[in-house]
Amino acid sequence: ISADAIHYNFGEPASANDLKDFVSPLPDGRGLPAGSGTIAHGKQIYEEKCASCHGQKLEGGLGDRLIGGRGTLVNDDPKKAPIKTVESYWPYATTLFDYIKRAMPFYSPGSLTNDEVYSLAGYILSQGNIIKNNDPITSENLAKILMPNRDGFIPDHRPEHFKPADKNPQLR
Amino acid sequence: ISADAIHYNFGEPASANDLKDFVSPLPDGRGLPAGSGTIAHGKQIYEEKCASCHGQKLEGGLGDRLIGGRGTLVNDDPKKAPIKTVESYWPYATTLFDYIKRAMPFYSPGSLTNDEVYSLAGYILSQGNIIKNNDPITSENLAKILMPNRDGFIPDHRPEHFKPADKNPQLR
Amino acid sequence: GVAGMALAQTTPPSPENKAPAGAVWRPVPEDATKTQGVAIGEDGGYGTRSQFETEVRWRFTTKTPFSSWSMTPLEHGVGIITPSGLHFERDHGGIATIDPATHKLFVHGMVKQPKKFSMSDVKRFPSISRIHFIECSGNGLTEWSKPTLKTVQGTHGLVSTSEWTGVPLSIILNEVGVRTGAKWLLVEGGDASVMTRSIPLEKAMKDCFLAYGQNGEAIRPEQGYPLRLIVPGYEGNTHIKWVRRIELADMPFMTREETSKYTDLLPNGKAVQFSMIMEAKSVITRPSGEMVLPGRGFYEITGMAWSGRGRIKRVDVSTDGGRTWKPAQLQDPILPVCQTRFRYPWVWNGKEAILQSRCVDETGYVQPTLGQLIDIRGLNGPIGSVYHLNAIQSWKVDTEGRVSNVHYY
Amino acid sequence: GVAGMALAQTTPPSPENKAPAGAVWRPVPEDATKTQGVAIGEDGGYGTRSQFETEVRWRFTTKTPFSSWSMTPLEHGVGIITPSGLHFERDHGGIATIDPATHKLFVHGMVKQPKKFSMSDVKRFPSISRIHFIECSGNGLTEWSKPTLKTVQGTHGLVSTSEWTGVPLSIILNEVGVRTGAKWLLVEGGDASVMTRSIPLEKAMKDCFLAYGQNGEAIRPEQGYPLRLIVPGYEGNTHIKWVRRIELADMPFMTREETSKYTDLLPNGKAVQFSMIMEAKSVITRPSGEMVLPGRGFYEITGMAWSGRGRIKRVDVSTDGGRTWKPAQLQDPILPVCQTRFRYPWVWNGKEAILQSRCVDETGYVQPTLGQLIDIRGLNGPIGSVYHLNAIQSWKVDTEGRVSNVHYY
Ligand code: HEC
Ligand code: HEC
Ligand SMILES: [Ca+2]
Ligand SMILES: [Ca+2]
Ligand SMILES: [Ca+2]
Ligand SMILES: [Ca+2]
Ligand SMILES: [Ca+2]
Ligand SMILES: [Ca+2]
Ligand SMILES: [Co+2]
Ligand SMILES: [Co+2]
Repeated sequence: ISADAIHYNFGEPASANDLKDFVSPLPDGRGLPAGSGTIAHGKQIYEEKCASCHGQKLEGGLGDRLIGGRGTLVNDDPKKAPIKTVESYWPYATTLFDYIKRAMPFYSPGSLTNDEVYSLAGYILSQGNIIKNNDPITSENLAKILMPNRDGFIPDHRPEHFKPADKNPQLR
Repeated sequence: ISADAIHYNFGEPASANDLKDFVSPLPDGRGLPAGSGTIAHGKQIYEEKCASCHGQKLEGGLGDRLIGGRGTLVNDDPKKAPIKTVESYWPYATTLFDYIKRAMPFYSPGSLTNDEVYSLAGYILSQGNIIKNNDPITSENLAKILMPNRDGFIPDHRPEHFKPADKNPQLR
Repeated sequence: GVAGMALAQTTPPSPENKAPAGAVWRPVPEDATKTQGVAIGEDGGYGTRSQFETEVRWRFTTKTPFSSWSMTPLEHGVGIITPSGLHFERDHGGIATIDPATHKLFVHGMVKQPKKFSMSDVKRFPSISRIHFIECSGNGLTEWSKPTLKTVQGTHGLVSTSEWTGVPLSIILNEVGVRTGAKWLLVEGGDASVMTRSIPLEKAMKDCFLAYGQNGEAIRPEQGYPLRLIVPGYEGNTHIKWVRRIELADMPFMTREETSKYTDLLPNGKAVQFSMIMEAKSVITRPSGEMVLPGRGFYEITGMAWSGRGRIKRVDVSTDGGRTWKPAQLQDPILPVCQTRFRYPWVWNGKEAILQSRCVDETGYVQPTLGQLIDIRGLNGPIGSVYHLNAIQSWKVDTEGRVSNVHYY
Repeated sequence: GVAGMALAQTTPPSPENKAPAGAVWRPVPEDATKTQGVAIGEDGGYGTRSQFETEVRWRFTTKTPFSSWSMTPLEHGVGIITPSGLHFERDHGGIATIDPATHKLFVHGMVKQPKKFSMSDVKRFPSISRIHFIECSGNGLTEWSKPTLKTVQGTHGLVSTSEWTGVPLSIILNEVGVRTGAKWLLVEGGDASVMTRSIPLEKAMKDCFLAYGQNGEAIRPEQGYPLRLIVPGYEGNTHIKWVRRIELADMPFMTREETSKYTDLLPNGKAVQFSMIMEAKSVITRPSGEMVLPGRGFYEITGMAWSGRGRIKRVDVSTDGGRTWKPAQLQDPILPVCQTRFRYPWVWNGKEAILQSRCVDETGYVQPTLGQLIDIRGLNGPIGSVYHLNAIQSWKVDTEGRVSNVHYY
């Protein structure tokens, strides 16, 4: 069967109404739903709905640590663990909106409004010293936020070309 | 691995004692356990332990019909079923000993003694007019009994070479 | 504090909400993205299928459920592997329950050293894995003179495919040493029927193996746990289950199963004995009997082909009762003595159609029509020679899209 | 009258005699040849494994059982197929329970016609079947700097192989029509984590498919019932489960799973993103950690090898810690992006040994030692770059026959 040639006409057209509740922003901001929030409101919601797992100071618990860790990524000491958080590691702020919107709070995922999620994203980014003012966080400005680790990712260059194996293998 | 060359020495030798309760006669009588029975005793056991399933007259029920059916094997009428029984179809009497010994009665298989099985085999063969006297049935004479359908089997000559398929296929 | 788990349920758990066989009942949320699912490990570490899947083996009604058979629901199958829980079974004394820790395999007779092996011993030998079908030679026996059963499960369900793992029989036989003059093996099972068949030594040495593995785990109880014989390409009855003993001799033992049963009676009164090989066979599993096509349009006709003589070479499909044929696509890997999935794109125009598949195996053998088969085997009674019915199967599609089992040749 | 059934039992049924996961308890007769077994059909038409088989998936202890993983007990596996009930799972929001009758797949974004499909629609398309492994790229993440977990289930259990059946993604994408400029797909699952990954369009069109079949039946709930994405050879996280939506765009979506997670941090502070391919890897599954060899003599060293880049070309085994290597035997069929079983005959002389396997795939890539791997990836913390640990595994056999996980390179 030439996959290009055949239309089977199975399925139905998906209308705008069918698709309206799906949220998946692109890193440049396209796809972010209309809305806005404030850091103050985000703090409120965070303390009510997130702190029990992510910590009063966003230090983590049942849920991941959310802030801190800048400067810990450069490291070659197996005894020292890098601290990868929203603040230190995430390249895009849109991801923060997206993930909170779809998956948090953990036991009631998808229950927050868009405005609430903008507020929470703003609060977390503010606590991480990435947002340094108190302006509203909106679908217009979220993608413009430059995350500290924006340039922290490189493409896959595998297969790797290894040096020869140790000629005198030993117990390590 | 050359399967011929290697002995792994797994497992243990099997002693005569290990093997003594296994019963699997060859059609020429080798392997029949020592023992003997009588038709009269066979009738007794049959009525007590077998008739409930195989019928008072060996006509069948829950269990297979055991006698009759001679002359029904030659047939090309799909509406007439051949009657395949111990009497009409089985080529060897040793099979009868073997099968009763290992598998019957259905709910207490392997519970009969060798003598009891010789008796039952004798009774069934007598009812089927294959044994025509009242002599004991023993490990010495059982294999000598010539079953009516001894020559009823031919080897496999497949693959078959078919005539061409009907050029005008139709609903049948 | 930690937010509680909100389970949005449409069907609350209750004794009445018993899950179908093979499944565990779980509440069905209105929206699974809004509530945590089932925690990992709640299944105790061994998973089950979805409660929405309901296909099961179907037991053919025999006089007793202890000597009976149950058929694989081929109409629901995909790929070539049969789910282990749906592999067909033919038992003559119920399903034996055997403790592998005490099970022993005895090998004796015309051998240099009779031996007994524990399951640990058996598993310590070198092993092989093979994906093979097993088919009962009685598969389809109801269909000789009239289309009888209604679904492909009924007409063809005594065939299944698994990946079997075990020790080659040649290794076991070399371990005990085969004495000159030995020509046949008796293989005996440890179930209530103490099932026995005679296997030619040459076949045993060629490719038979004692399997303890099925699809990556131990073989299933109804497949002979802990040990069954695999006789690639030979009729299912020879694949003795719950194997406990092998005895070597210089002639076949003429057991009940290879005399009273599993012999093929011809109109001239002679019966073929030791008709071991399962000849090439194919069947369309979708669309098949009792299905209803929901209107005109595209359907992927699919089914399976297999041969005891080796690989399937090709499968052709006809939609006009065998007048014209077109090749179907075969799914790789095409393995010897293994079911091969075929697929054929079809656009149904709403008119009556007779769907058939016909396979050719690597020896050049072409699957016959029922007419061709009966021409050679005759019909000695309503179920003829009983065994080895490998003819082309016909499914009629009527103008309402209803599919039924017909004889068309 | 009809003789009653005498059940000779050693263990009478009682509430305490609960069978292990995956099994049903049955009485164990002293001699299974003396009493009828379990009647056919008592299992409701879907079989279970023997109560004497107890290997299970093991959940790695994470903070919550809803975001966690459970590993395949590879040490018990045979052949190449993983039993469906033991296929590893990695879930981020528990296992979703979804009714296939109401499940919908939405495909939209940079397409000509956005569409929604029911499961009936999805199954009506042409299908393919493939035997593929899926491996979580986090497989072995505990083992970077120290041998940590004790069994091969722990060190390597996030890999499994099934026969998957479904519709090629290219067919679905051609159905909606891909608009010029589209380069990436977002694939989204319908579980509580609403898991999303971006897949390159080229890969999607090349060989990805939406699977609804696993080993001949519907995919299991924990494998994404009723629909999961298969991305042959790419890391497990991309094989989105409970697929409900696909959106086409001109750039990757940068979801949480491809930024916060599944990126490989190097000592220089940069992290590799979209490291999709699972490189060639092998491991000896027997003998392996926590086993005890019962004395000198023959053992069949066995294990598995696999590569996301295609077929395994060879596997070598060393018993002296990598000083000398000998080729192992590979089990046919050797399939692309599929586990291959290898076997190596070994006679243990009772002395200490370090067992290793090393595979080469069809591209010529040679599985590295841990030393070679760390030389390139560094060790940025105790679990280094976390993902894609595909190094040679070492099992030490001491003079008592005890097998343990060691680092030896
Ligand atoms: C009941 C516990 C719980 C609550 C409440 C909770 N979370 Fe989480 N959160 C988690 C867990 C567990 C994870 C990790 C999930 C995973 O990786 O699969 C997580 C992950 C996250 C992450 C990703 C962290 C990373 O580095 O990848 C973010 C961001 C987040 N949560 C934000 C929130 C916000 C905002 C709220 C409140 C609206 C919230 N969480 C409430 C448990 C919780
Ligand atoms: C409770 C029922 C039952 C009882 C009691 C019973 N049988 Fe059977 N018998 C069967 C069934 C059922 C079969 C067929 C089993 C099968 O094919 O798997 C059978 C088969 C046989 C056969 C093979 C018939 C053939 O043509 O293949 C013989 C011979 C036989 N029984 C003899 C006996 C004898 C002798 C006894 C008593 C000692 C006995 N049976 C008691 C049920 C019974
Ligand atoms: Ca439609
Ligand atoms: Ca949502
Ligand atoms: Ca021993
Ligand atoms: Ca016995
Ligand atoms: Ca189904
Ligand atoms: Ca086991
Ligand atoms: Co036959
Ligand atoms: Co990766």
